[in-house]
Amino acid sequence: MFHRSELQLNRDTARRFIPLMVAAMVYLATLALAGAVVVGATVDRWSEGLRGTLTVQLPGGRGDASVAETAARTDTAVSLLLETAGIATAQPVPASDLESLLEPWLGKGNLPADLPVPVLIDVTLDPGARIDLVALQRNLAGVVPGARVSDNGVYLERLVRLARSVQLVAGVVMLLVALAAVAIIVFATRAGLSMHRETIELLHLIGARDAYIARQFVTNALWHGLLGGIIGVVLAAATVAALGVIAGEVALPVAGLRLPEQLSISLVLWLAGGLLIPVVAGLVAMGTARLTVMRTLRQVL
Amino acid sequence: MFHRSELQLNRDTARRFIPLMVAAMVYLATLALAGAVVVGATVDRWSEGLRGTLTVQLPGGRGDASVAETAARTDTAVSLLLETAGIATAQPVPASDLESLLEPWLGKGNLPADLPVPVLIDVTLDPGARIDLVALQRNLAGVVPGARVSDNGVYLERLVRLARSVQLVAGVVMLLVALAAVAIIVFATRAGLSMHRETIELLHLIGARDAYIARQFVTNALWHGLLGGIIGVVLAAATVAALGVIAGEVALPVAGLRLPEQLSISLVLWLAGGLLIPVVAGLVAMGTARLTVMRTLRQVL
Amino acid sequence: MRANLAVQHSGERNGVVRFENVGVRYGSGPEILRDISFELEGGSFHFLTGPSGAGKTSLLKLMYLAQRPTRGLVRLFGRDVTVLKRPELPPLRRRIGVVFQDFRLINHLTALENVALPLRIAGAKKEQIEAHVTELLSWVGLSGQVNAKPPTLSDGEKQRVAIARAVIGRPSLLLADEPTGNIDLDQGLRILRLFEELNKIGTTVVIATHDRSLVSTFRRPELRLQGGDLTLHRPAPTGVDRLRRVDPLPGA
Amino acid sequence: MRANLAVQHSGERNGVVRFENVGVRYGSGPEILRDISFELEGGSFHFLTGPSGAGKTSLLKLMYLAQRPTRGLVRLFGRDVTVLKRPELPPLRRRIGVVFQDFRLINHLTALENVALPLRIAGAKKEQIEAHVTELLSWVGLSGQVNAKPPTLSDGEKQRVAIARAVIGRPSLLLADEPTGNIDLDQGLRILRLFEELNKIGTTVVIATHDRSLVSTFRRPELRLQGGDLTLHRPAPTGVDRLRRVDPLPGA
Ligand SMILES: Nc1ncnc2c1ncn2[C@@H]1O[C@H](COP(=O)(O)OP(=O)(O)OP(=O)(O)O)[C@@H](O)[C@H]1O
Ligand SMILES: Nc1ncnc2c1ncn2[C@@H]1O[C@H](COP(=O)(O)OP(=O)(O)OP(=O)(O)O)[C@@H](O)[C@H]1O
Ligand SMILES: [Mg+2]
Ligand SMILES: [Mg+2]
Repeated sequence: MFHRSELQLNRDTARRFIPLMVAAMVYLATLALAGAVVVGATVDRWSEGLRGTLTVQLPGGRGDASVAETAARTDTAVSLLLETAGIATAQPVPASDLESLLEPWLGKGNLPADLPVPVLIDVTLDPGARIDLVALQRNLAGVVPGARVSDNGVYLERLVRLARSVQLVAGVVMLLVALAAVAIIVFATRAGLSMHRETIELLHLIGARDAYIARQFVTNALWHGLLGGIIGVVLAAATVAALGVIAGEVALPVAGLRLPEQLSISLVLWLAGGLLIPVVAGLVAMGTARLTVMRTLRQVL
Repeated sequence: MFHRSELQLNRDTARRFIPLMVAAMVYLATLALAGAVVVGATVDRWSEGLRGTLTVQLPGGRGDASVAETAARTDTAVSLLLETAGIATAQPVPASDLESLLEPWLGKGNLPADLPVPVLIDVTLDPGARIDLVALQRNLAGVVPGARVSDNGVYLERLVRLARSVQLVAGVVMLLVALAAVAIIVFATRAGLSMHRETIELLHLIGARDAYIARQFVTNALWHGLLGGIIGVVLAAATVAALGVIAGEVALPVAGLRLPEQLSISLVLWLAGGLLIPVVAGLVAMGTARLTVMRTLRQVL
Repeated sequence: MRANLAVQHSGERNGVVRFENVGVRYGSGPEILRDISFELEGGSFHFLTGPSGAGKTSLLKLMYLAQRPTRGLVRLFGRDVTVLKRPELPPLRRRIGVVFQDFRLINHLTALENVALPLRIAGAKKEQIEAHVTELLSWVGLSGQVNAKPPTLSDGEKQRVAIARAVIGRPSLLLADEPTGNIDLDQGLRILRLFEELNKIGTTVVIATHDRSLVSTFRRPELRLQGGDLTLHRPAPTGVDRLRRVDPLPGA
Repeated sequence: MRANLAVQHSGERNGVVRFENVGVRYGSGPEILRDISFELEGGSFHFLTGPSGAGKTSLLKLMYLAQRPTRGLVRLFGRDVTVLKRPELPPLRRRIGVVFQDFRLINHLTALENVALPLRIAGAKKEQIEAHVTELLSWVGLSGQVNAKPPTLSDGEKQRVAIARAVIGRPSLLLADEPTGNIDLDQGLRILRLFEELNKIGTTVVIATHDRSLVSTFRRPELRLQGGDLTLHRPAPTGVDRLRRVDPLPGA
């Protein structure tokens, strides 16, 4: 019978907003976090595959006679490349690979034997090395006329920049959302203090310490934070899963962005986040409430 | 001096949450709406270009002698196509166009004259017509051996399905968000009624009608709806603009999805939405509050 | 049914309030009031007495339509309140002035605004209201606190604001619940004289009080509640000025 | 300064409450209390009287540390309250029992829980509390309403719960603001006898009231507030039982 608290904050209908508000904030924060994680993983995969690579293209020779000539030119180019500082490997792409690339355009089996298929050489650089592409192009063209160097990194760098700005936006969103959540708790606590001003005054007058009063707000805030955190994380997980299903069903045409796969990879991350985020929300709410109450109460007699 | 309302709902600190909650809902709804609009516009552009088209591919003939033969086969195929019900036009793609498509692979000027370049025929269908592709393929192969029909729509249809599901998700989000907003207002009104129970009872006892009491809630809700709507729309516009700038800077590589352009096209739409959404939010809030108050009051003496 | 109609047709003059076998019970508790039957004629003046918890406030609540009887019949101004429809309540309530035992002032409105509330709700014009209200407030001794809000008033001052609000609309029926509980004797007498003035111009008055000196001073019929039953007591035919005997201060 | 120290060292017995040239003013209004100086010795029993709005509640508020004086010195239990630090207030307040004029009960707690609150805050065990509280509630005539919540109590019942809460902790200083304003005479006398019992075991008692019959019945010194000034009046050496003269009902 003495378990009832004097303020009964959990019975204020208006206060039932708070877990929902916190849930909304946690939802946004979690979505932003998930977005950042997915984009980060995608960029990493792109980088692994493409960062630090070049492609060198040599003109193809026509007719059976030119097969030997092409091979010689290829060898010349490869050895020049391997001598260049910063280049790790140089590997000609097999002709069959190239032909399969052309097939959609020419039809299978339509490829004439004497098609002047160009030679492509995949070049990988030493980690961190930067190559003077203009000089390399000049040197190559000196030994093999018509040779061209194309830098895969240019296109990639743009994509990475996009990805990084998305991650930045996600980070800013998380920061704003965390601030908003703190503001909500401060606000809710102040509202609670003002709504229960009379009861709090009474408690003071019959000898209650600030800590006694603060405890009721702190417990309430912890609970609101936890509840809001759980609701928010569950909703966010459901949203991401739904997006994953939709995206997966149509096999998103954007290179390398395979949402469901990335998400299942980070299942552990999801579980950890699902536990951690509500706890963090609860603790932040608790600390905020305590600070707010103690500060506000210090101003009364 | 008599302008003060008896309930002074706008002075309840806890009620200051409400415009923020409404703003969050409007923000989400507006983002969903913007997403649906952008995706819709993109799909329309794709559809314009691709929907209702087929490509027919005839094998190319090798050597100068076969040029006349190729032209004859092309004519045969075109006339068969034009006789087929549901087909509007059939236009062979000029060889030069085709060669430019191959250039990236073979290098400029490397194209041998006797390359057996296939003939492509762009076919457009009558609006709304559906063609039996299998029958068409059989008929074509009967007159021109090796002819193949490829339906651009297959790939497109997947994309359109993705786009439509995105739009569906956006619509569901908008619906949920609208329901949530209504729930918030109902909840806020109930909370207000319970918080001011004593004052409301007093007003009743000295002869106030339900409508007199409801008016104060209705005014308050209208104001909260408008304010929340404005905040939400402004934030949403800012978010979309920010995304547009980021995406525009890196020239998003997804076919046809050019965010900033689409957004500036729908500037009028933005302005209309910016005015309409808060008004709708305000009116919905108002109606909801009135219904809630009148219903609740009817239960007291 | 016929009997009821007869009363209804007899008009308001006789029978502003009429109770027939009224019983009140809260939840599943005992009957607080049982088999209460009485009739207050228009222009009458009664005290309502009884020990704390006897049911005085409950009885008044039935009269100011804050509560319905558990059983029995309550008529106000000739109308059966148990069958009244919701839109019919406000006009009836506007004819009743109530001084609540716990004042029920609105904290963020000034004394002036609080007192003006019944007029405002009835749709009166600002200009008509203000002078009238100010005058009444000075009558109850609050001319200096016209713009003070209830939290800055003493309890006696709050009670007087509540009294002013109850009488501002010249009600046909005035119900006052312990209206002098927080007021000193002199002001209490002054307030009761105000009620008597209203009574003279036709207002039916019922005053719940536990203050015996008030009852004996004003020599009005007394409705006495005890153990759920109501009995009527008329003042003794000759009365000394009993108040005088209490007045002089012992230590003065 | 030296004089103050002397009083402080003299301990609590003489000088539980000591006011020196105390003035109180709300905002920019007039001084409600001015130049109030007095000392209440431990174990004394005083009435505090004065017309409505005289400043009785304001004076009590200074004593129960709800307000600081605008000027002057207030000492409680030998300590200057104006220089007390925040953590020093609760222990002092726990030695003071207050009956608030407006009760200040917590609506969602039962009568029992309301009365138990001071003990609970002071950290007492549940088991110790319950029997004690129940006994006190039956003493004030509320044995049937132990588990009722304030909104279901009559005003007199609420007042008695408030009184029980004030005395449950056997305070050193008991301040009661109009404690019988909503209670009938018999119960009022009973409550005052309860206060006298406490007084006998050492509690210093101050009772603000406008009920002259109470003052004349109990024949205790009277602090009278009028126009901001406080004067002390001792009861006349011989007293008739004035209450008796008022008691018989006129119409009975
Ligand atoms: N809402 C309620 N629910 C339950 N019991 C109630 C309720 N209101 C009143 N009571 C009980 O009914 C009885 C009569 O209450 P009422 O307020 O009418 O008494 P009263 O005569 O006005 O007393 P007082 O002089 O103390 O104001 C009391 O015992 C009270 O506890
Ligand atoms: N917070 C406040 N702000 C401004 N004025 C106040 C405040 N509290 C009290 N007063 C004024 O101070 C005066 C004294 O008030 P107080 O409550 O002390 O009177 P009281 O003697 O207890 O009267 P009562 O017998 O009516 O309870 C009153 O005129 C009141 O209006
Ligand atoms: Mg009562
Ligand atoms: Mg007072």
